[in-house]
Amino acid sequence: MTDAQILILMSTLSTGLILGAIFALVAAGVTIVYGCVWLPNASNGQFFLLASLAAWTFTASFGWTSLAAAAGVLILGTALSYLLEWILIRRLYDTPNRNVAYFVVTLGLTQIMTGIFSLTYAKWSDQFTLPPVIEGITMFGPFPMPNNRLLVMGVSLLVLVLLFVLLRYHPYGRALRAVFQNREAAALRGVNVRAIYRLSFVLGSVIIFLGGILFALAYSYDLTVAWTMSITAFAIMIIGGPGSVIGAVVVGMTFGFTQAIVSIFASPTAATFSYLGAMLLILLFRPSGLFKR
Amino acid sequence: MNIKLKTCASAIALAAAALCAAPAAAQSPRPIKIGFVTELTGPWTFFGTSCVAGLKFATDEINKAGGVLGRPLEFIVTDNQTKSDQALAASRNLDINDKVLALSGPTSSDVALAMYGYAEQQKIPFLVPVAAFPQLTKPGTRYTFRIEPDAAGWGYAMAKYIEQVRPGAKVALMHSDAALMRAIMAGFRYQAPRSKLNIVADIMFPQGSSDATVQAAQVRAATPDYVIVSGAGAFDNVITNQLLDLGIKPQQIIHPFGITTQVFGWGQRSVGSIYGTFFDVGLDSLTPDGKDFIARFDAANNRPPSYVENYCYVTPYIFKEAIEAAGTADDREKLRNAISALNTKERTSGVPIVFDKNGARKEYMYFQEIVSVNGKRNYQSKQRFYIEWDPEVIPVYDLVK
Amino acid sequence: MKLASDRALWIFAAAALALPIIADGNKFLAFVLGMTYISLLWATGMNLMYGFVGLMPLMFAGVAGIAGYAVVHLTREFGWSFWLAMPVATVMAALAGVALGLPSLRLKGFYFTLCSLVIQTVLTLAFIFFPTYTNGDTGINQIAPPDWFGGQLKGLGLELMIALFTVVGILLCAWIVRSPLGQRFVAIREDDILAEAIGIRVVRCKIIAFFIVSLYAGVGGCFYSVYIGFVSPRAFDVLVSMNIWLFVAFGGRGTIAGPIIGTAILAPIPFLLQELQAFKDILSGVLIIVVTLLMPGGIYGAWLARRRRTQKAMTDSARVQESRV
Amino acid sequence: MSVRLLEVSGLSKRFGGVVALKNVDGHSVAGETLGMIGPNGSGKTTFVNMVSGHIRPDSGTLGFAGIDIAGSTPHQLAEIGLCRTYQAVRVFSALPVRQNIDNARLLLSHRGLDSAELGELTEWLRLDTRLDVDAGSLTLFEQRRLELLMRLVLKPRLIMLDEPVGGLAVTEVTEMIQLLKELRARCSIFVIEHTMRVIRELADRVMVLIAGEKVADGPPADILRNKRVIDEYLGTRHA
Repeated sequence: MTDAQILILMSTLSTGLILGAIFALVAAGVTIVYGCVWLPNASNGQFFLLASLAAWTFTASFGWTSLAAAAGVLILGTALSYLLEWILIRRLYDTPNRNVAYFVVTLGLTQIMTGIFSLTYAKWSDQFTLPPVIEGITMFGPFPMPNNRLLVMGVSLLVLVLLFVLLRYHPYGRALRAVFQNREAAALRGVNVRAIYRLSFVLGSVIIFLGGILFALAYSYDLTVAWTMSITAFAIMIIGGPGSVIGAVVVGMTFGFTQAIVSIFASPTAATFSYLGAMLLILLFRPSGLFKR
Repeated sequence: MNIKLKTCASAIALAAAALCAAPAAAQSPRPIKIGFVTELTGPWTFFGTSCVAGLKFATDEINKAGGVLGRPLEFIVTDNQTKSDQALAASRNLDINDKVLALSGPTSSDVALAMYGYAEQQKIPFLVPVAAFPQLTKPGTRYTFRIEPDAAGWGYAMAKYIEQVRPGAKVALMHSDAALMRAIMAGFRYQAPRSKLNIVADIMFPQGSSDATVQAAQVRAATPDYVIVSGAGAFDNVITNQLLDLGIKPQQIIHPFGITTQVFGWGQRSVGSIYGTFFDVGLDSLTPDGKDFIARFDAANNRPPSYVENYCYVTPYIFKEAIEAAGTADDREKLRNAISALNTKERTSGVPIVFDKNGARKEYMYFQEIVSVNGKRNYQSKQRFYIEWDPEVIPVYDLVK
Repeated sequence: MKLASDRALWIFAAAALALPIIADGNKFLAFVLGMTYISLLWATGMNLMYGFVGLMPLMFAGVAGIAGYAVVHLTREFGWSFWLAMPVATVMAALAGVALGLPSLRLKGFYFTLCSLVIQTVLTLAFIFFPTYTNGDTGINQIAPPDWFGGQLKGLGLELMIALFTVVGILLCAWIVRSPLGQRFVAIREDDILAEAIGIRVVRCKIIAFFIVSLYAGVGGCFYSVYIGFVSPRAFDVLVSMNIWLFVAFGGRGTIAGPIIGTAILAPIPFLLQELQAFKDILSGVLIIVVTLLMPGGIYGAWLARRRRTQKAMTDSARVQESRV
Repeated sequence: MSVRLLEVSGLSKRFGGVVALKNVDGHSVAGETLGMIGPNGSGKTTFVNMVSGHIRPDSGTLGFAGIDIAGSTPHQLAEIGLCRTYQAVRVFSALPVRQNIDNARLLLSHRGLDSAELGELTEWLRLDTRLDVDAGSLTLFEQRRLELLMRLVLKPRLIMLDEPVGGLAVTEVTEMIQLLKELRARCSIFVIEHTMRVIRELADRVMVLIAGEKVADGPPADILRNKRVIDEYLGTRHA
């Protein structure tokens, strides 16, 4: 293989892994909330953006390091999700048809957050970049990989693994999956369903926040990323099967690699159309998605 | 049914109340009103708000110095939400209810094109500060005047620059799928073979792209001499950084256009790269007025102005000179003729302002090299190239529909 | 009861046709009125789908966009008359809408909404990506008004024509709703499994509904493009769909009067209160949440429910009095 | 000579790794009332769901009145006269009773169900005074009757009832059984029940499902004496 080929191969791998892991994280966050509480969060993209913007404010205005900013955003995000659950979300637990009601409410939330962002952050819209956590470059043959992006890649994959372990082996994870499968049966077995709802909403939101921070560390971004991320996360959830974390991970990674590979052979636009088209095809033949919850 | 009538009635009453409130504020001397419809919200907020910052500077100066024909100059700034129907409604409102003398303001091309239709139809002078779309001054245009050179021409200017610094160069293009970038690249693709340049890669990203590593690697594999990079919004930074990560030298990167905040975004690692501009702190030809404007803008906003703010700063002065030349502030046709006959210079840089019969300006462009970037506070640049051309040196209206 | 609502409908129709003439004195108000009528036509279509079939199609604006672009292309490139191009473009948009929507029509509730959202995104991307037909995100400007017996239909004439189409659209909707087809729609909205079990062809009905609704979107899209004189992808993005949905939900879904009330109140706001800037987004977001949580039936729905309660209370008390006598 | 109405053979279905039904055969004869019993999770509802076209079997054949109905949708089955009710009662609860009935008449409106017939049915099911009430505010028993009425206006040849007395009070159960006895004159019935009383009083023949397998098929009296049924189903219930 020539250097040029190795370069393209390695860049495909790195893009697939980073983008795929971030997509997978956000989709996992959405799918945990959906799978458990049956609440499809349409404002996940705005949550994602909120995390990135908060991290930017912490670094650019307060002069914190990126690491401190990330920690700050996670704490803030946890508090915010609890607050949101307490003010708004819990009112929807017993609504009939709650997934539609909730989807619409979060669309409203999206509008509000869009408005707030465009009043506050839009005038700096092309300046959102976080300083790297670690400097330097590691060479993989002819392919130079910035250490910062290696870190982002490592952390996202690690979080995905932790999430998987949590859901599989931790008592909370088992309770969550019990609620996934059958709410009434879980309640009969003594699971506190409302507490699980709250926990999974917070867990899902925090994962989305984390995705936002990691994205901000790896890329420059602007306000349009919210919508792109929302749509991508939903598309992944639909293809992977709503409520299936493993589906979110597999499909998220596939999306990342599709972006990278299709854009080599066709164009980046074709890549975008291809996965949205794939979603429509999946719906036609397998409306419940590829993976069972 | 009754409810419907009531709500209609109350909506009309509401509107009427809003309209009646406006003339009450009128005093002597009556201000000269100009409608400034710009992007205060929506995706182009950044440009709209920057523009208003430049506009305010000049308006205050003019009014402190006694106004125009003894009357204060008033820009009624209205938000168009970066949406064409809102821009159209706002133009109509300003035209019919505020009876403005002229229209101005949009910084995004699609919104400007929507207003263009209205201005031409209603015969309202329409001065476009920062929209680079050639169709705004297509043949037959009478009331619209464009201050910024057209975007296809920027591509032409880049080709001319590369032709001069490295004849026969291999060039790669990476750009977002947005009207402005499409127009720039169309101009470049047209001129490249004529300037004996060789396009070795040409990659377009859909809106909403977030990664360009693979494309950067493809570009790197094509071993170009120069890479022209133009991403929409923050994606521009992503492409630039990923090219630099993969070992493309800053000296090989050319941005078709650069404004202050973008230069900050590219940062210290882009020192040596080139960007096109129409006004910059690093120009050789800054006038004393220009230096003064930069200093005062910097003091007020904590960063130097870029060409966006400069054009919006220049706009009130163009109106001032044209109204004074027309001798009246109440006749749209006379104002239109005065703007058309204008022969003046930008106060800040001395570049001539002359419009051709379609309202396009004799066009020009600077190419600056980044010398140093000091965080988000200021930067230095060095003028590398200046070019002037006739707008129709390339078939702009065929290249860009 | 039925007679009364019929009379109200006809009075509304007459008033709606007269209003442009009254508003013509101020061209700005006339323009806002014209835009409100186009929104009303769209809201009526959305209501048919959301209010009566119970599905929330967020690709509505995209379908309108297909018709809007098609009518411009047919009149400009092929020199067709607007009045020939409009039905062709509308049917094209409706067919495209059905073809795109087919995968999602088997889905229910939120899942359908979600898929329509993704389809809308694909359409917006496509509007940008195929500049041969759409001129990318620059849009197409200076679209000529419809031809009219050798001249052009513009100003008051065009506004009256839009009003006419809107009124006909509303009357048509009222008629559909009372027909057996409308009855099937309601059955599907209330319980589609039960509807299927009692012999209603749910998927076929949904496709028919979707086709009709796309016709509304298409006609509105055609008039939008000639009335504004400008089309661009942003004119047909998801926010437009959401706004139209909000008009319906705010006024009261599943009634004829609801969307009219909702549109009359909400549609003019962005034009009349332009200085509100981004507060408009926040306001509409708050409205969405409040309506969903507190007024699931919308304004008109809440009013109907209250009237029904008071009527019931009145008849109850009447009964009590009767029994005492 | 009795006509075979429903013909099922080799019906199997798995959900994930769980076998819901294994190779079940069965049939019903025109005019007969067929009962089906079995413990919770034995696959009764899965069986009905498959016959009524809600889920597809993994293997096996389904026939109704000589027509192959495998892969048919519920509305197609309704058209050829096979319909069902649901374990959890299903009516259009936000609509008045009259509207519920009208919805059910949509299918056969062209063939005409004359108003005298409809009036007779409504009176028989004692819903004639409740026509303007929203179906959601009816009592459960009334809703069950409405559900029955909505099927009967479809003029079915076989009606599948999924636990028709579930949730009813003891006196209501008696009334319901009486109604169902009268129903036998109108169409064939396939009834799934837990309540042995219903089966005993109504069914001409009973199928017993345990853990997805058919373990017995015969007259109620025989079934109630069948050792395996007593051991694995009735016995555990009475123990």
